[in-house]
Amino acid sequence: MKKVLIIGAGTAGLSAASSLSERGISSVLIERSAILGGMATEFGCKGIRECVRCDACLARDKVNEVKRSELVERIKGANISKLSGKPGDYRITLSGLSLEGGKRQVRAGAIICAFGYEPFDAKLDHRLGYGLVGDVISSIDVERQLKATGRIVVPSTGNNPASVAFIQCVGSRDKRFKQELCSRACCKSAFKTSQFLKKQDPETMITFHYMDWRLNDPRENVRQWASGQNGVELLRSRPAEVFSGEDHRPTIRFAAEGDAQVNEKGYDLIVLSVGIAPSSETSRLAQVLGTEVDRYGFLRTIPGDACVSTRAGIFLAGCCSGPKDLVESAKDGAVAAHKAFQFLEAGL
Amino acid sequence: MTDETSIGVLICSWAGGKDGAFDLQALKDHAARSPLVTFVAIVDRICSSSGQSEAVELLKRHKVDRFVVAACSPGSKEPLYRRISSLAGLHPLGFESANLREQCAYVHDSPHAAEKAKVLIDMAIAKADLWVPPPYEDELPVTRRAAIIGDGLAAGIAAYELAMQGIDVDLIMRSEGFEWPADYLFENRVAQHRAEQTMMALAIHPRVNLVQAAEVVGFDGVPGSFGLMVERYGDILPIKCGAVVLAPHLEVKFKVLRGTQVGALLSSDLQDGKRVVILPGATGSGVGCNCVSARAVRFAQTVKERSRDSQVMLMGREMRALGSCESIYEEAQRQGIIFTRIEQVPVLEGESPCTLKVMDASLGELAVKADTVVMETSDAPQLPSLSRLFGVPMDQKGDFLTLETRLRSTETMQRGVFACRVRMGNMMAEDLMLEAKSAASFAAELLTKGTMEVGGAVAEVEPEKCSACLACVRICPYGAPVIGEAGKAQIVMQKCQGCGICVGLCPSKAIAMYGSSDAQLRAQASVALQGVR
Amino acid sequence: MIIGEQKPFKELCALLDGHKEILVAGCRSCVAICLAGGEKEVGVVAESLRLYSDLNGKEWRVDEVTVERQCEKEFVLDLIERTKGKDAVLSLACGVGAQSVQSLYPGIRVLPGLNTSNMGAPEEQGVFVEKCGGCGDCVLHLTGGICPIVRCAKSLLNGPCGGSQNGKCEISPDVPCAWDQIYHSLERLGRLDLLEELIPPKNWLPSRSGGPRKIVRPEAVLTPVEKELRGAKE
Amino acid sequence: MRIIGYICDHAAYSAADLAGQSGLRYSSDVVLIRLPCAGRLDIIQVLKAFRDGADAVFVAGCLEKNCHHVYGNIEARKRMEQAKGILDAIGLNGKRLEMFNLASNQDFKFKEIVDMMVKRVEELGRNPLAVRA
Repeated sequence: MKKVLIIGAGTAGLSAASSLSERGISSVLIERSAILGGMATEFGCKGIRECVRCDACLARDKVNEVKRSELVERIKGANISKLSGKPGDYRITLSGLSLEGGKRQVRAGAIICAFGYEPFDAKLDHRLGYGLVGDVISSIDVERQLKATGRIVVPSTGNNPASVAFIQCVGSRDKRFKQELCSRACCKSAFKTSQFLKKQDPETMITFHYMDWRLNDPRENVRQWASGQNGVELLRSRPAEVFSGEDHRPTIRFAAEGDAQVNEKGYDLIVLSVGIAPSSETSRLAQVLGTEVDRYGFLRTIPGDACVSTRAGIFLAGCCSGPKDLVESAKDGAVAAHKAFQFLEAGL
Repeated sequence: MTDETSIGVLICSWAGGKDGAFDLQALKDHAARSPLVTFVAIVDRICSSSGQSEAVELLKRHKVDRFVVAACSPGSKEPLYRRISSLAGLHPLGFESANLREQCAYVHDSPHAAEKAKVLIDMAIAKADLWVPPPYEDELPVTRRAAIIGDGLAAGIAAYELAMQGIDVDLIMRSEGFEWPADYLFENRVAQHRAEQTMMALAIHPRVNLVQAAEVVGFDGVPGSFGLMVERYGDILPIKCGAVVLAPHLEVKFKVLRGTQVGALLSSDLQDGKRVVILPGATGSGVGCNCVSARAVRFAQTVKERSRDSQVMLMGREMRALGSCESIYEEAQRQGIIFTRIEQVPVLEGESPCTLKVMDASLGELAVKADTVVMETSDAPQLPSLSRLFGVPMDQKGDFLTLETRLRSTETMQRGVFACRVRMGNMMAEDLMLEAKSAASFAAELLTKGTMEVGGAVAEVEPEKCSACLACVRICPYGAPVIGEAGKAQIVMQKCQGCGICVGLCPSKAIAMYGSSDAQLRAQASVALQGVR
Repeated sequence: MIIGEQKPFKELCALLDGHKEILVAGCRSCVAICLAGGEKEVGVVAESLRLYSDLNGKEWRVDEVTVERQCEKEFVLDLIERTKGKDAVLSLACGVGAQSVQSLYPGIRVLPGLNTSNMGAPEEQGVFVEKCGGCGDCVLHLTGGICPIVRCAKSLLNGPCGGSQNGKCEISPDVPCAWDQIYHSLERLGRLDLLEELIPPKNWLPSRSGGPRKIVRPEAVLTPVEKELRGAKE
Repeated sequence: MRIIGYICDHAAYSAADLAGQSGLRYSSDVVLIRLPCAGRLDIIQVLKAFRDGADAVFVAGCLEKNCHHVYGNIEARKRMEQAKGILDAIGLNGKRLEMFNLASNQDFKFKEIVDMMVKRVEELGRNPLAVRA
């Protein structure tokens, strides 16, 4: 049965589909929502004239690539409800309102899970004031603003912010919320967003409250960039609280490294860089598919065997198996496709 | 109009969108008035299977040699139009499209849309009239063999992945044997074990031909059938392949600045030098800032585990442990490994034991006593020579420059040549392995298919006009133009990716392009501007 | 090769004022390579002139052509049809080309579209640097293959002047000192001893001061008999 | 009014398609011509379009450093800068020609570009050659 079922049409799933179709293998791409592209379709380009490699546009390029392929059947508004059969000949029951009679059976030799992640819900960390204090928004809100309008503004005024603070590692490296891992993509996203802000208005003052700089691309250097800009401040601190200051601006209470004082500082806009949390579908799908979940709540990969799950014929790509950025997800998708192909061809 | 051309026009019944932004019949009548057109037809949903057969049938019946398809965007439908063209017995690229949906019906209000649709269809007809059949080979055979170049883990993994897919592999190594995965620092120990097993399996895999103690000295041929010249014990060995994977070995070394040698450091009976400080490499490690890498943490852990009463300290500005490497960092903290955040490169005073003068980020100036000081370094010595030989440029930090813009991050500007970048993510062995698998996967795509598409919208030199000025040779991102034996430029079709940069640049107007010739672009603009002046 | 650059567009328009039937003529040789007068530049200039004429009611009719080498009679003679009815040829070749067109078409005014600058080489795509002064008395064998006549601002023949600073010429920090380069070149060649050889005051007679230069290669020149046997070509 | 937009087959074409799919509206006076890459375009084409009466011409390519063909967009920009100089010298305002860079997911930016060029023609007035006819 030389057909692969791919769960999720985000960057990883699309990349897997396009890679399989290059090898002449047909696939069925299942997407829960009504559009292809996944989370990245909500991300905005952070370049003005020059690209800053935020990779947000690449998901759209992948959608185009998959739409061109005649070997990829795309089913939107559907989900997996049951799995039977055996590795090499799985039978999958799909359900969804878009399907005739709400159900459909698909046969596939292998399955690639690429159902992605959910951004950490910043409301869970009450102290940071998300949803409570005005002009405190999440990095996902910033992305949506950028995608829709090409600008980043203060929600309450609609103007360019004169000062912006980024609070990093919201829902990352944090045991309180069972989010122990580094989310891998948020340093990059905050860095690129601030590059955009500086291009949008060079007068914008930017402050980062961060723990460690961890850009995926070791060639990039935030410190070097910051030292070449006016008004970019890097504070190693984990803010204690965000509240509405006397001037009604969002204000951060924090202690910075090398400074025993507790400080309070107000900004026009505070961006919470939210981490990558396991999709709420993870445990249900793990149960349906018979694969394991690791202690961080992501699907488990076999160590040293990227993209291979604990069950034969089921492969993992993208953030469903742990935090990744867009480029890594795409790379993962191609490798998962490769593994699925090997499995179908040689029964590995 | 040239005498031989005959153009058919197919208008999709949905071209005006679901609401029908314009009257298709009026559009049809308009197109039919063009003297260039043999027939015009409205096809019921051209992308449906019945629509496709109807289109093929119409093209055959009217015996046209090219057609215009007025429908939705060729961005997603081009492969479909190609198939219609092929099935009708025409050149697979023998059509022009008028994007009546995305560029007209969806973006303009009704009366304007109807007028604009006429313009778009006229432009497509004018362009189709000037279409010249390009050289095109849909399925040019590719030598189904891969050459992997490099000594280390990445090369081994890439070779294994391809071999397991049934592809014959030549693994060309400088060394006499493998650099075993024991040299590498893994995030996960099970992974290390598996990698070791893979490397052992590789050595006896029937599809893997190990070419040891060898150096690649020459690279020629064209994408699809490359030729490598490999020097081995003074002999030159030719190797043919359809894909090349460049996977140079990344040497990670902990260079001793003071005290015990690294070997002794890792032995279980560390007598002296119990106070160990590990510094990030100031240069050469590839890390943008002075970061403590996950690799250095792994190294620190090994020292600590071998000699439990040693005091191990890692110094650096940041702790770089992306994703799941966070757990290594935590584990190390539990083991009592000390992390010191320093602002500047420390000053070393005295021999072993020595004093490190450091500027701690929170505590200010500190003097740290140490018996042993090591510095993390990494280097990929083979990378520059591979870069030169294969024409894959290097970036400023000494890694391969790949086509990141296409989300296929191990593809290079040289078609059929794939490169593993050595410094990605955490730069742990796992990252290297993923990079190798990705490169192998793209190479496998090409080799599994066994054929490649060549030609189509490519550039071509008119030799009698060429001044051999080298402008095209210097500008082409893909290295397609060369000065041929006749002393004139010629474009290697297999390498040309059809960007047309050389066409726009050539000072002698000696380069023409199929699919977007000067005449075609000119005709489109003229039609669009008809009646304006 | 010969390096030239286009005159500013306004100057071209001024040159052509009063003419009606214009032929823009390019050359596929040196000036094409230095991106000043190849077929593409001819196209750009011709189209710009047409646009200018249309906008300003000049009623110019601009035709365009590019020949293999405008300095060669045989190629220029091919223009005979294209020059018919023209009252001006705007030559985008070097001064040599422009003159050969004028000599073959004495009834048409030939206007120079380029300023012919020097003899040089492309340093990189789009950058052309003067390399040879055409002095007629070459000393490159003594100077490590670097011409002191054009590459030294003062054309000094026996070492640098006091203005040589850290390998740069005093006229500009972007200009390398030729004598510094000569020294290093000879050092690489292991022939620093050549610096001791005094280059005597130069004989400028073979240079421009002796009037237009002419080089005759007797073995290549057709003898009167040969010319007679080939028959009259002109 | 007639504006010609030369758009590259990658980011620009894709953004234009997305603009259509998102239902953004722009002036039907703008006609798009697809190029394999912005780097394909040369100055002569642009000059000829103006001579045919185009009120404005724009070129849209991928963002710099994100060109599908590595640096075709930068080549295009250099050429368009040169062309703007020529237009100024001719007496046809160089502002009638503009080069833009955008990403494939920027449908709104594509509309902004088109709207901006339309507005520019309104400010500068029509191409004198077009009006004369």
